[in-house]
Amino acid sequence: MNRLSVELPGLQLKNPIMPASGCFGFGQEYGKMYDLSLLGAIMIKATTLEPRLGNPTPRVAETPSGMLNAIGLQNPGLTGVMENELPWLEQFDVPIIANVAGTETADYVEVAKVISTAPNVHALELNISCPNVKEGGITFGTDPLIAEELTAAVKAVSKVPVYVKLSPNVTDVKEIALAVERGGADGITMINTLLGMRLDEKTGKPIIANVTGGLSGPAVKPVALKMIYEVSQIVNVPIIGMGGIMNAQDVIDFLSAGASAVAVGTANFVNPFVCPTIIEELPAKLDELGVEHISELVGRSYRS
Amino acid sequence: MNRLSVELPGLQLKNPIMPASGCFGFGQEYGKMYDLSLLGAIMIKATTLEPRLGNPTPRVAETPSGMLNAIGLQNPGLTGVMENELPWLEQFDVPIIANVAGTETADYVEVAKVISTAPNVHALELNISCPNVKEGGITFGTDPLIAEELTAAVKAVSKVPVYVKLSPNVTDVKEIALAVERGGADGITMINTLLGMRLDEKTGKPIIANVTGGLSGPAVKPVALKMIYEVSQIVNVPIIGMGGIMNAQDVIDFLSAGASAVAVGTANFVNPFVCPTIIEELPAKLDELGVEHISELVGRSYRS
Amino acid sequence: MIIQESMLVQSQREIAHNIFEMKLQGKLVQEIQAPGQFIHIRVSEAFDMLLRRPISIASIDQESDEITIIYRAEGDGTRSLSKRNEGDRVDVLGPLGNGFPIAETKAGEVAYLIGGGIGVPPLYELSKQLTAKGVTCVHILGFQSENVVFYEEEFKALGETYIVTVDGTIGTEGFVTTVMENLSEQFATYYSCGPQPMLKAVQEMYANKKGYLSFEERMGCGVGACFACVCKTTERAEANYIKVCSDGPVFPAGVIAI
Amino acid sequence: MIIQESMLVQSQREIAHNIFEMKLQGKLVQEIQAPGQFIHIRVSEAFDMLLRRPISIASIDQESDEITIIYRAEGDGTRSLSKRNEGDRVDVLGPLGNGFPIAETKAGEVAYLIGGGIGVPPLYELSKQLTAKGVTCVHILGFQSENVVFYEEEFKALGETYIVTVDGTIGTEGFVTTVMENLSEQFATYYSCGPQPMLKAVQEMYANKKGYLSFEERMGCGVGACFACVCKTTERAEANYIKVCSDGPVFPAGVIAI
Ligand SMILES: Cc1cc2nc3c(=O)[nH]c(=O)nc-3n(C[C@H](O)[C@H](O)[C@H](O)COP(=O)(O)OP(=O)(O)OC[C@H]3O[C@@H](n4cnc5c(N)ncnc54)[C@H](O)[C@@H]3O)c2cc1C
Ligand SMILES: Cc1cc2nc3c(=O)[nH]c(=O)nc-3n(C[C@H](O)[C@H](O)[C@H](O)COP(=O)(O)OP(=O)(O)OC[C@H]3O[C@@H](n4cnc5c(N)ncnc54)[C@H](O)[C@@H]3O)c2cc1C
Ligand SMILES: Cc1cc2nc3c(=O)[nH]c(=O)nc-3n(C[C@H](O)[C@H](O)[C@H](O)COP(=O)(O)O)c2cc1C
Ligand SMILES: Cc1cc2nc3c(=O)[nH]c(=O)nc-3n(C[C@H](O)[C@H](O)[C@H](O)COP(=O)(O)O)c2cc1C
Ligand code: FES
Ligand code: FES
Repeated sequence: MNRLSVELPGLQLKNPIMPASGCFGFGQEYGKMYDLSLLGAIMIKATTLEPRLGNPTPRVAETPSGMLNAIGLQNPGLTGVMENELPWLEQFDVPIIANVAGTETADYVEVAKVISTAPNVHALELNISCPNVKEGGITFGTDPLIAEELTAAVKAVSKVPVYVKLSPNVTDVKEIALAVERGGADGITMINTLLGMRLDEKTGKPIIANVTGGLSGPAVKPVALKMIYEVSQIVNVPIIGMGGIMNAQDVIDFLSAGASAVAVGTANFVNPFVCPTIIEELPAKLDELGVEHISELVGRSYRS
Repeated sequence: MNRLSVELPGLQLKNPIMPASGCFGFGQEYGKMYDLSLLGAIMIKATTLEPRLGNPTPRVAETPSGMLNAIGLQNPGLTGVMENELPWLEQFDVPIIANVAGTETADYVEVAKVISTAPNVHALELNISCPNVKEGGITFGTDPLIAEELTAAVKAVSKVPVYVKLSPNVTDVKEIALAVERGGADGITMINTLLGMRLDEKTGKPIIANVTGGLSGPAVKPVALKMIYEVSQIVNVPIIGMGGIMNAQDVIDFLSAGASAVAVGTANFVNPFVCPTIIEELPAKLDELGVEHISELVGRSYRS
Repeated sequence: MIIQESMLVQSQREIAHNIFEMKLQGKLVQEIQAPGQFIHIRVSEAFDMLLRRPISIASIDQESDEITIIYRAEGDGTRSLSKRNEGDRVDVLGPLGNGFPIAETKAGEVAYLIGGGIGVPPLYELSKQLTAKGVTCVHILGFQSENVVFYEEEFKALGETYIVTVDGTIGTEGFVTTVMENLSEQFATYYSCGPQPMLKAVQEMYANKKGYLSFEERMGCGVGACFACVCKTTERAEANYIKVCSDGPVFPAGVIAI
Repeated sequence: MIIQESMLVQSQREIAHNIFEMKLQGKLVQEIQAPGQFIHIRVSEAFDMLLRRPISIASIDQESDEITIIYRAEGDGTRSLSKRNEGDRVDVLGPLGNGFPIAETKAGEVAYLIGGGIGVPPLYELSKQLTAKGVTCVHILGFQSENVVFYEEEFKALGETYIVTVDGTIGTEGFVTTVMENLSEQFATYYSCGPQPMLKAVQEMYANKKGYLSFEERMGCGVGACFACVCKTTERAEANYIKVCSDGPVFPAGVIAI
């Protein structure tokens, strides 16, 4: 038996570890460093209908135990991803979760319709939480009704299960989670980045050219755990958790909080081998905890 | 001329540095370590109408570059504070900002009415953002209308200017800021803690007995800066900024973002002498930046 | 007076499995009032591990301005502390809290010192001071297993010493209470430090004896300002909690609800 | 191949005010393809400083598996790096990016190597390799002031070397362009690394020459995956940005919009 296997809507995962969207490109770079078939899945960079240039630079800044980014969804566009990126990934035995973004509902729908037909795309991740674009993105993720409608519209066209990625920049994430569940989401991924800012010490001006950026890394882990803890207890769909995961212990924490699988973002920049390293370390962690299969840990923070 | 002096509604500050509420008790402990008259002001621990026991323990947990707390507003109650704490503080030449909390509007109003008559209380800080109590606290700080009404009710009875302390756990902090300004707030203090959680590595259960806690420390600094940057540009009242300040450079950052003065919380636990140390270091920082008076730095992140 | 000081590491060695003994030198040693007080250690200059760690003072040498601490390297902070070497500096806040009252046992009387695991260290300085004053100390020290036993010889040099381990790999098998059951109750005072269940058992067994217990609680400030480290008192259920850091960590038996 | 390695610090010394030279040993040295490639350094094991720092390879010794880096200790990360000692280990990812093309200058030809401040280091290995191949190197090196000048002798040993400082405390007063104005344009290729305004001035002055410029941009991953480090290209305004870390940091003159 594979002690790490996880089954989620549309996804048969060898293990619950996958790189988070935007932190792994379309796999080509890390694919030179290790065998991508080791991964549970890959969440590819957000894909929009048209190619996007993204924001001006600087796009990243370091913060205590974290970083800010304002990439602004730079990507080669739907056609580029369908023609160049996804076919390249087919050489690996790994399911792809396609992160879908847009400016209006029609964009999301169009991208979802097409990208969900790619043979290796096993699920979509609806990005209604990107804080770094002026239109779309987070505006879809802060209003429950809009989030529900968008989810339903995408569900109607997608050939694969739809996960919705939630923003932590809301008063009540439970409300948004319930809304997307009503909209037909097959799963939830959370959290996207918190909004933050860093100033240049000398000039006092924002370092990030886009002024604000999304905060990720260990600094946000407590916020992510708390939201997953709350949401997982009220929805009936699985959660893929993320936000500051650096090592195998963090993975255990996220599963304990209620996530069924996890994504690793910022940590890839710190250690490009972090995903395979975690996968390797997990069985020993299970032994320590006296657990046979990793799924036994899911939600143990509130299960008696 | 005092290069560090700051004038705010009700407050003539020798310098813009004050300990944040809840991180300095009522001054007695730190008063044994240094002369409290050095401080710009002191924000005392939240005072409620009746004495409060607070939450069960553990009440604190460490997180990457931060900490969680769920003290739950333990305090000796209005009478205790009026009779024992405030009179003791009168020996120092330092204005007190009284942090006022409650479960319902009537509590807030009653505490505000009485505590604002204490001779050394020069301003109130309305705590509508405590994440660690079941009733009151944050529930007042997430709905603009409720926040506005509470502010107005307290304003009506307070003998001193009223600052309102905002929660970062909202979709749009600008909306709440504008609401309390409409309610008559003389100033805004921000940010209170973000909601977060930490799990025990072995059991997977929450470490904080209250399950969730408030996240503070350097980890939240980017979030605080971003919110202050946004709010200071749309309100006409001054902001006392806080969230992760550890040193003089952080103070410069908060002023640059738009705060007129700052409060230092968690850092007191790391270094009990942090406030006088910062005050001592500020003039050299001003020299480095070629600035004569500290107030010239306020809002320079967006001023041209 | 509480001071913050960059103390000099005089030595560091592993004295049992994951148990380290560190000697620190500095002028805060002159401020120490009683055995059982503790210091609050910043384990890293980085912000990663923001909170200080409370560690008891295990031995005091006021002549050489030196204290000894004994700690278990378990979590990230203590593990990082265990990597400091002779000559390094450690940021220490202290001395904190109120220690064990020596005056409560007279010369010629017998005192029982009952410690569990990482609660044993402060009893060593306590025993040194009581013995010096002419008190006969009996030490009952409980550990998990032989590999984490420390200072057996040091305690034996001061008085009768019973070692007890949960797995029986050394000394009596069982808990401190296993030993206590077979000991006379002819003593004046007991002093105890260790895990809460142990303190509870000790307090119950010696219910009509004069005793002092040292408590642990997670801390923020360590100086009484943040209300993190409170314990409920037995006296009035609706009364204020009492603070371990500044009201304790040592309390007379019966004060804290356990 | 890009590898991640815990490299051994062979030496570290301050060679000018706040400018450090560090020698690192490890097997990634065998992977280096060209001068101008860089390494991505984790400056702390703690999470405080999460992002790696990109630093150019200044000198390569493949026989002893050693590289030299030269960096300015300015921010928190590089300051922390400057505290490592001989025998310590440093977590390095590399070699990264594409370096300066040596093949573009033939033996017997003249190459101008134009560096500014902390952009000077990669030119040293470049010069060593070009010189070894029989290219005549002329070095034009600009600095703020005398106290931050480094490697003057090392460059002189390889060829004609002009030092220029903004305040004139050593060498010519002014900018690299001040020197360039008075130099012949009889050269085959130029290679340049330094602040963007300098690169812009150099490129304009030598508009009809073959040149290669090395760019800087804030980085996330350093390997091409995060789209943090992009620059706009001159070619098609609406085209994709180009990545400094994996497409560069060296680009032929004219490719990047500056
Ligand atoms: C008054 C007092 C005296 C103590 N004396 C000693 C001693 O002499 N020797 C010794 O080995 N231990 C002692 N302890 C326990 C010691 O403080 C903890 O083991 C230590 O703080 C754990 O830190 P860490 O870095 O290993 O763990 P981490 O898990 O990294 O700690 C994270 C946070 O939790 C806190 N924490 C974790 N466990 C405990 C605990 N059991 N008690 C209090 N805080 C905790 C830490 O202080 C820190 O803030 C004492 C505790 C108190 C309150
Ligand atoms: C390809 C390349 C090669 C370089 N080679 C050298 C070299 O050989 N010697 C040298 O001294 N410097 C070099 N630099 C610049 C060097 O990377 C920065 O000075 C360094 O990252 C600053 O880190 P810090 O810890 O001092 O500053 P901090 O302010 O603590 O850095 C915070 C964050 O901002 C980034 N950052 C800050 N300034 C810069 C900058 N100018 N460029 C890129 N990122 C920055 C840091 O990498 C870090 O992620 C190079 C940069 C690049 C892109
Ligand atoms: C550089 C960068 C780019 C990102 N791009 C995307 C993106 O395109 N789509 C998306 O849904 N999330 C994006 N994210 C968010 C991450 O997928 C993840 O939700 C977040 O960073 C929290 O996880 P972490 O702390 O492990 O990084 C990005 C994050 C970073 C740091
Ligand atoms: C232990 C602790 C107790 C706190 N108690 C209060 C409180 O009683 N009232 C209040 O308004 N804020 C309280 N806060 C929030 C702080 O005043 C401050 O807003 C927050 O911690 C962010 O600042 P910091 O990062 O500098 O700590 C408390 C924070 C901590 C860490
Ligand atoms: S730790 Fe702050 S009051 Fe005890
Ligand atoms: S730094 Fe990530 S793409 Fe260049």
